[in-house]
Amino acid sequence: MSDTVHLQAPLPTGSVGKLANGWFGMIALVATEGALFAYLLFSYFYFDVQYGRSWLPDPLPAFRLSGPNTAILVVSSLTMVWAERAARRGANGRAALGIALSFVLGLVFVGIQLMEWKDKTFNYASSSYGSLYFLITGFHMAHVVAGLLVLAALLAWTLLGYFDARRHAPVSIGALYWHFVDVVWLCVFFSLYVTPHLR
Amino acid sequence: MRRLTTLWLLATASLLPAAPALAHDSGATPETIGAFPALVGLSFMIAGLYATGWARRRRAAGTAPGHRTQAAAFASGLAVLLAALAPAADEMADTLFSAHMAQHLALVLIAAPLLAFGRAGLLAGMGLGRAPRRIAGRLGFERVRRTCHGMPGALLAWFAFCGVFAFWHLPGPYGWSLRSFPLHVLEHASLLASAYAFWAVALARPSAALGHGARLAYVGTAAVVSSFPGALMILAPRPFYAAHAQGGWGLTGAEDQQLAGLVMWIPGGLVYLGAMCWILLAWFAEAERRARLARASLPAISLLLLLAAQGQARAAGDNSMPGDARQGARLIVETGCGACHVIPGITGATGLVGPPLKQIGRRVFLAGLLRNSPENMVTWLRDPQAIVPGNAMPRLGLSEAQARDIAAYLATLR
Amino acid sequence: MPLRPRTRWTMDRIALAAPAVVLPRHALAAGLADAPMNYVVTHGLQGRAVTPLLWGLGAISVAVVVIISLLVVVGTLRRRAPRMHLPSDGQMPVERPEGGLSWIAIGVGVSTVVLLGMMGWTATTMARIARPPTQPALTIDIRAQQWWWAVRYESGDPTRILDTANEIHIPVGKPVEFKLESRDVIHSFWVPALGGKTDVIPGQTNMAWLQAERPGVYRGQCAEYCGQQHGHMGLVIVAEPPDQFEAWMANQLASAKTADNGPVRAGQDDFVQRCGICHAVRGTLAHGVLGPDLTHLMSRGSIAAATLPNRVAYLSGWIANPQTIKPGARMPTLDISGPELARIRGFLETLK
Amino acid sequence: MAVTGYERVLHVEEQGYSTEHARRLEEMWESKPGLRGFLSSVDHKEIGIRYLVTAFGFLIVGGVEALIMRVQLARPNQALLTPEQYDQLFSMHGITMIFLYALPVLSGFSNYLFPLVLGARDMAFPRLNAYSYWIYLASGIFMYASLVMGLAPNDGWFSYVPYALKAYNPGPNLDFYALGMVFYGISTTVGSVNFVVTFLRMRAPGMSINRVPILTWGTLTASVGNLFAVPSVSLAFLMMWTDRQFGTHFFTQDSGGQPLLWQHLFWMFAHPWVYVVVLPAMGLVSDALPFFCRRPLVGYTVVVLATVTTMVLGFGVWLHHMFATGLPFIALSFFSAASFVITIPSAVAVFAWIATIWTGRPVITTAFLFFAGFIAMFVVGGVSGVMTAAVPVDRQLTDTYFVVAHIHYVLIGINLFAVMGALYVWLPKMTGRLLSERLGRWNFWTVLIGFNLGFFPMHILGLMGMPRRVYTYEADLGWGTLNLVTSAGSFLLAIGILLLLVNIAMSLSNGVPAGDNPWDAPTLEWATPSPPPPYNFPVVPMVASRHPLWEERLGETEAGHSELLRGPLLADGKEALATSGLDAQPEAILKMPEDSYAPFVVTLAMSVGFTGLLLHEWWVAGAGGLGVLAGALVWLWPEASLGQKAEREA
Repeated sequence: MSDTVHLQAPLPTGSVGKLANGWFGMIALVATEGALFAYLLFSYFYFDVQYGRSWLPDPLPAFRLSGPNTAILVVSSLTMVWAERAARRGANGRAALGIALSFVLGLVFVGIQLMEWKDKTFNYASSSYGSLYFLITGFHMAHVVAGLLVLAALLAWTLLGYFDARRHAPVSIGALYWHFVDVVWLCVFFSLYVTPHLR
Repeated sequence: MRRLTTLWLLATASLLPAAPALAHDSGATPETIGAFPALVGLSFMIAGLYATGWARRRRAAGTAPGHRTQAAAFASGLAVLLAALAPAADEMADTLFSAHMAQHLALVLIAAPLLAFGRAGLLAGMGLGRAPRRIAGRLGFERVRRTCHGMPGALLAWFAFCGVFAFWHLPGPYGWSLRSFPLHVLEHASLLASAYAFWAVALARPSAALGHGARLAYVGTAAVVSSFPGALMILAPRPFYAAHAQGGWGLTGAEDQQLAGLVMWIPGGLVYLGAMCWILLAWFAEAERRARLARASLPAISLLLLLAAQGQARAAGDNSMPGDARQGARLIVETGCGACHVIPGITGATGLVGPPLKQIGRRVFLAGLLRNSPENMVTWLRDPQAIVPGNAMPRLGLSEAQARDIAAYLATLR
Repeated sequence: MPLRPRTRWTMDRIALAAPAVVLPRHALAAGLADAPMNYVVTHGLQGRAVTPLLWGLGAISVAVVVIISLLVVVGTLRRRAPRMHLPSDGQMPVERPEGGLSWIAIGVGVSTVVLLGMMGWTATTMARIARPPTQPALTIDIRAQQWWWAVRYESGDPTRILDTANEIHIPVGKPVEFKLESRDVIHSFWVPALGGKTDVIPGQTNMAWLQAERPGVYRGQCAEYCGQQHGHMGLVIVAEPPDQFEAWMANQLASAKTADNGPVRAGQDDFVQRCGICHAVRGTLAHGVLGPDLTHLMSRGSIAAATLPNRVAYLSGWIANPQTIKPGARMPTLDISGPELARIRGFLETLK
Repeated sequence: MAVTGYERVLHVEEQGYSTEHARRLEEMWESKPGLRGFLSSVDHKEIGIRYLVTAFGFLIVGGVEALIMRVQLARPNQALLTPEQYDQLFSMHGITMIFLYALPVLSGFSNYLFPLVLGARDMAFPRLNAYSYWIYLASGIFMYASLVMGLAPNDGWFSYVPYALKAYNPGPNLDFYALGMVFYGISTTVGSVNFVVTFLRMRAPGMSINRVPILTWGTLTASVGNLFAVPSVSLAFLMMWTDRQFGTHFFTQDSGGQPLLWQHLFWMFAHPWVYVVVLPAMGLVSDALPFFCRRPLVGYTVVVLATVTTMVLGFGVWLHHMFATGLPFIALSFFSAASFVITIPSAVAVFAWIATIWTGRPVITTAFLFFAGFIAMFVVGGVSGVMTAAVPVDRQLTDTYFVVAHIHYVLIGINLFAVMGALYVWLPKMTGRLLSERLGRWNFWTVLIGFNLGFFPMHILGLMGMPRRVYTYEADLGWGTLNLVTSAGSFLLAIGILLLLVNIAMSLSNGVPAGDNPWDAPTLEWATPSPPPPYNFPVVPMVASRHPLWEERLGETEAGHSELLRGPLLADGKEALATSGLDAQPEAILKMPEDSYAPFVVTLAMSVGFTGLLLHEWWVAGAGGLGVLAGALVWLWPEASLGQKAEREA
């Protein structure tokens, strides 16, 4: 098939958006991290079906803090979409603004989550529910923190003027990770907060 | 006449399995008795639309071997659907959770993929004729469709499929659906619809948005996620669906639930595995087909290689074959491409049958198969059926020069 | 290699292979007589269903291995290159002969049929052993712990509840139900001659049933790794005719006969003082539950979880120095003087 | 040096290995000499060989552990080892062979061969590649530190709770294992990411999805499997560690924990893992066996399909390791059936190999002998696996020596036999010198006889009721004779492996030069010199068939001719070509990173971090974490030379 290989067209060089190996690498990383959360939630539901209602805490997890917090994370994903679009157009100022917004929203999420943790009447060592609750939300928190570090780096790089309309692969890749953190939270939220009310 | 025959055949075929079920629906509630004939009627209508659409497509593009398979898949999908929802099956599903699970799986893992493979949506849509589609277009449906096209749509379908399936198998929502007939209808309808969307992506011809490898991952991950409740049911020591806690047919509640989990886990898993094998084989088959196509257009491309070998760095535009874009635009109007495609810059080109051609000059693949180069575009325009047999685009009878002009116009859409 | 007609040649191989399938059975059966833990010869009702399946699958397996190995060997020798040399010598052409795919089609087809057969056989066997054929005559609670088995015969009548350890007597020809619980880590309850194993998992109660077809002494052992003395966590099932079983039961239900004075009494006092925290002997002040109940110690065939024969010498050695015999065992090496040991042993010897 | 631009047209030329162009490439791609080069090299060939050497080191250590155990078990009631020593030895033996040998040795081959067989200059992520090796080495040392201190894990490689919890196992033994496995999981994960992306992106132009060598399919499938399986075990070990250290209640039997959850999570990982450590090995055989049968593999497509199917099914049958745990019979019956079904794809592979031998003209080299032996051993391991799939039978077989025999036929039969054969095939490519065929014969027959003598009797021991993991046994149980035979066999096997090492040593010192293509093999790696230069190919090869070096002779040129020495030069700095996933059309020119200390430094920081966790020195762990962050930041900092940063107008 060598003869069919198209060599006449100019090829992009270096790290280019979705042609960058890093993009594929991030997809693979997201897959394996997704699997990690699948096993976490499997463990959660495994306990749930073993013990039934009595295993869950009383009162059931509430939406007072977690609901708005979920919304905040979703919005941070939207701002990141906006930032990435800006980066694709080479609008560095808007991209930086978007990343900064996502970063701040992520930070707020962490703060509210910490408040929620403080409010809990149980801790990680009081029962298997407590252990799992803190492990799952803790794992997610660790991913948020990692995401915040990524966002901070992206913000710095954007402000340093590293990116333009042709070179912004790190932004796309970082955004993918941030969206993943967001989607995983939706799954965690649905499992830990919503399903107890749907029994 | 022929159309009527097809319609009739399809309708009868889809009714056959339901007939015995209708005969002895003892114990079914008045609601379900009323509902089933309604469902049969609806299926009848859809089958009719499908047959019309099928015939329309044949008039436009001629027949291809794949078309009959599609019709057969559609008919069997409809038959499975009706059989799964027949009153007798419903009655058993009321007692046994495992039977109810089998019913759901028949919808999402058998009926939905068959209907999707039969391209029920596309052909029934074609059957509707142009007017309703134009109205839909005005209402902004096209915009939605375009936004959802490709990766976002695929992700949406994935989450809808897994989410809807998981949601209805939570004890709470499951219980509601048993208590309220409208909710039960909603349950089945949403399971079927989300599964249809899912399988439409999984079994579609590969688009640039979701290649074969991505579709393997798409099906594989959905298999894991949607089998997840099954694994939990197998491992649960006690029944958690109140309505089925007593069991029946010699099974205890827990056993019934375990059986349901196993039906989900193993036969269900095999459907996903089968789909993955099918995609993998399609991947290989396509690689073969492309090798064959490449052979056909060998000389022209060798020349290009030679040019490249001499290190002549030229901008991509210079390489495109000579063709008059303005002439092309005129030809597009004449030929009537706009009946099926949205084409920027061409008045009246708002068709919803084929993919919109916005930015086609930037696409990587043509028909998800050919590399998007000017010469491939010409080949495609002249005889689409030779490249993807059975696809919806008819042979337009364009000359080489005409095709080149149209290609030149399309290349400007970047 | 001189070529012979291929059919005969293949037949020779098959004829040679047949004994390979049949022979091991006899060799095994002979050798197994000396292996009390084997399960290829069964004495239990479960085994009546399972052992033929084991033999059957084993025979099919051996046959498959022989056939495939022959195919590889014959396929290699049939058209091999005349002598060994490197392919790059340029003397070995490359070709693409047809007909390979039919090998896969036929091979996989046959394998699938055989597998389906095995699956069916397995399923029917499972159905046969899923539940005891009749209502269990007896329910025995087994509490596994590092590294011995506490045994309690259940009964609706509190006076007929019996505690013992490591040696379980059951009536022949009746299904016996076992309730399996663990006091610490995971163990596995296994008496190979009577049936398959069932894990004993802390926090859950597993059920097992066994039915002995013939009277006999059947050795079992913990089958799930459970720590240092996993290898010495044996048990014994003694299957007896029902009347003998009843007699044994009656004897076991009685408390130990205690002496009021004399050397046996001194031994008893020493025992209560030194051993009574962990061991129980009904009728005395020794009520410990950490170690096995020793009320009828001398009626048992072995000590230390079927590790040692129950003879005076072993018993003395075990009391004096359990950590040498079962390093890591929960029974500590006590600082016991010679006369003390003799007194305790003297007392234990009365526990018939 | 590196000239970048946003895009450019590939420059196509004819170039050989001894031209000026090649010399320039060599300069660009070569690692520095000495220790600096050793610590910073990102060359996949260098890393592949390191993987192989390290894995063989662990194989030898694990083998010595096995021999000591075999001496202990040779006769009844021996007291060479205390129970505690025995328990640590069998645990470390399992951990070593399954984690530190079986996968890394295959990663070694894959690392070395991936770019070569795919016609690329390096892996997709060269620095990640170095990183995965360093982590593997560091986690291996981490776990082995425990044995040196006499505090090795003592609960077997599957480490069932609650015995592994602090209440029953108070020492740090299991902490070494738990943290070590989390550590090791990082290596496996990043390695898998690298293989997947390399497979999808780095194939030579024209090497469409149906033309890649099977060994890459094996590794791809296993790597995807890893991505989904490894999180399970990392999570399980993390939970175990927190249960042990912080009083959480995942696996305890009180406060709502579930000992069985451990088994689910562990086997959800470990069953797929079995396929992870055999599928790449099967791929090696599927590719190399045809070299010696002088024909292409029979049934390429179905073999690939079988490979993928095996892995997918492998995720659905973990419960068959738990047939005796008291699960409901309905579940057991279905999982039993699924376990039967999973053998069908293996049968596909076996019959494909047999058909290849049968319709080919076998050249009986040592490598061929190992592959033929591999097929037979594969079948023994396969059928004993089928026997354990039958629930009623398995409830007798499980946890006896029958299962010990089974796992060794799988791991030695399918992994080690394939690996030894592959060494005879590809070591000449790596070193430039052939191994001795005469010594090879001795090597093969000693290994074959020693292995079967050592492990076949274990089946019978299992049938005679010998449980696994017992440190000794009573004389009256009748297991003495066969144990003696087994011990003798294991020593013979050890001698066989020693012969291999001797052969390698002799080949290195005065072996016959191998030439480019000693086996007249068809795939791309044989078009390079032995050993290949650091840049692999002077021009990017362009491929027109599945067998570039055989296509003329097979008459498979209807799709054109492969071009191996005329193609894109890619010499504007370290560069590689990214191609599309389906038909390998060029999509982008990738800038490849220079050698880097970052992987080594990050590994070092991570080792510090894990040691801190082990010792409960939280500030040490924190310092390690900060080190990792700093290293990662330096590593990922956008570089203009890699085309990650906007161009500045010159």
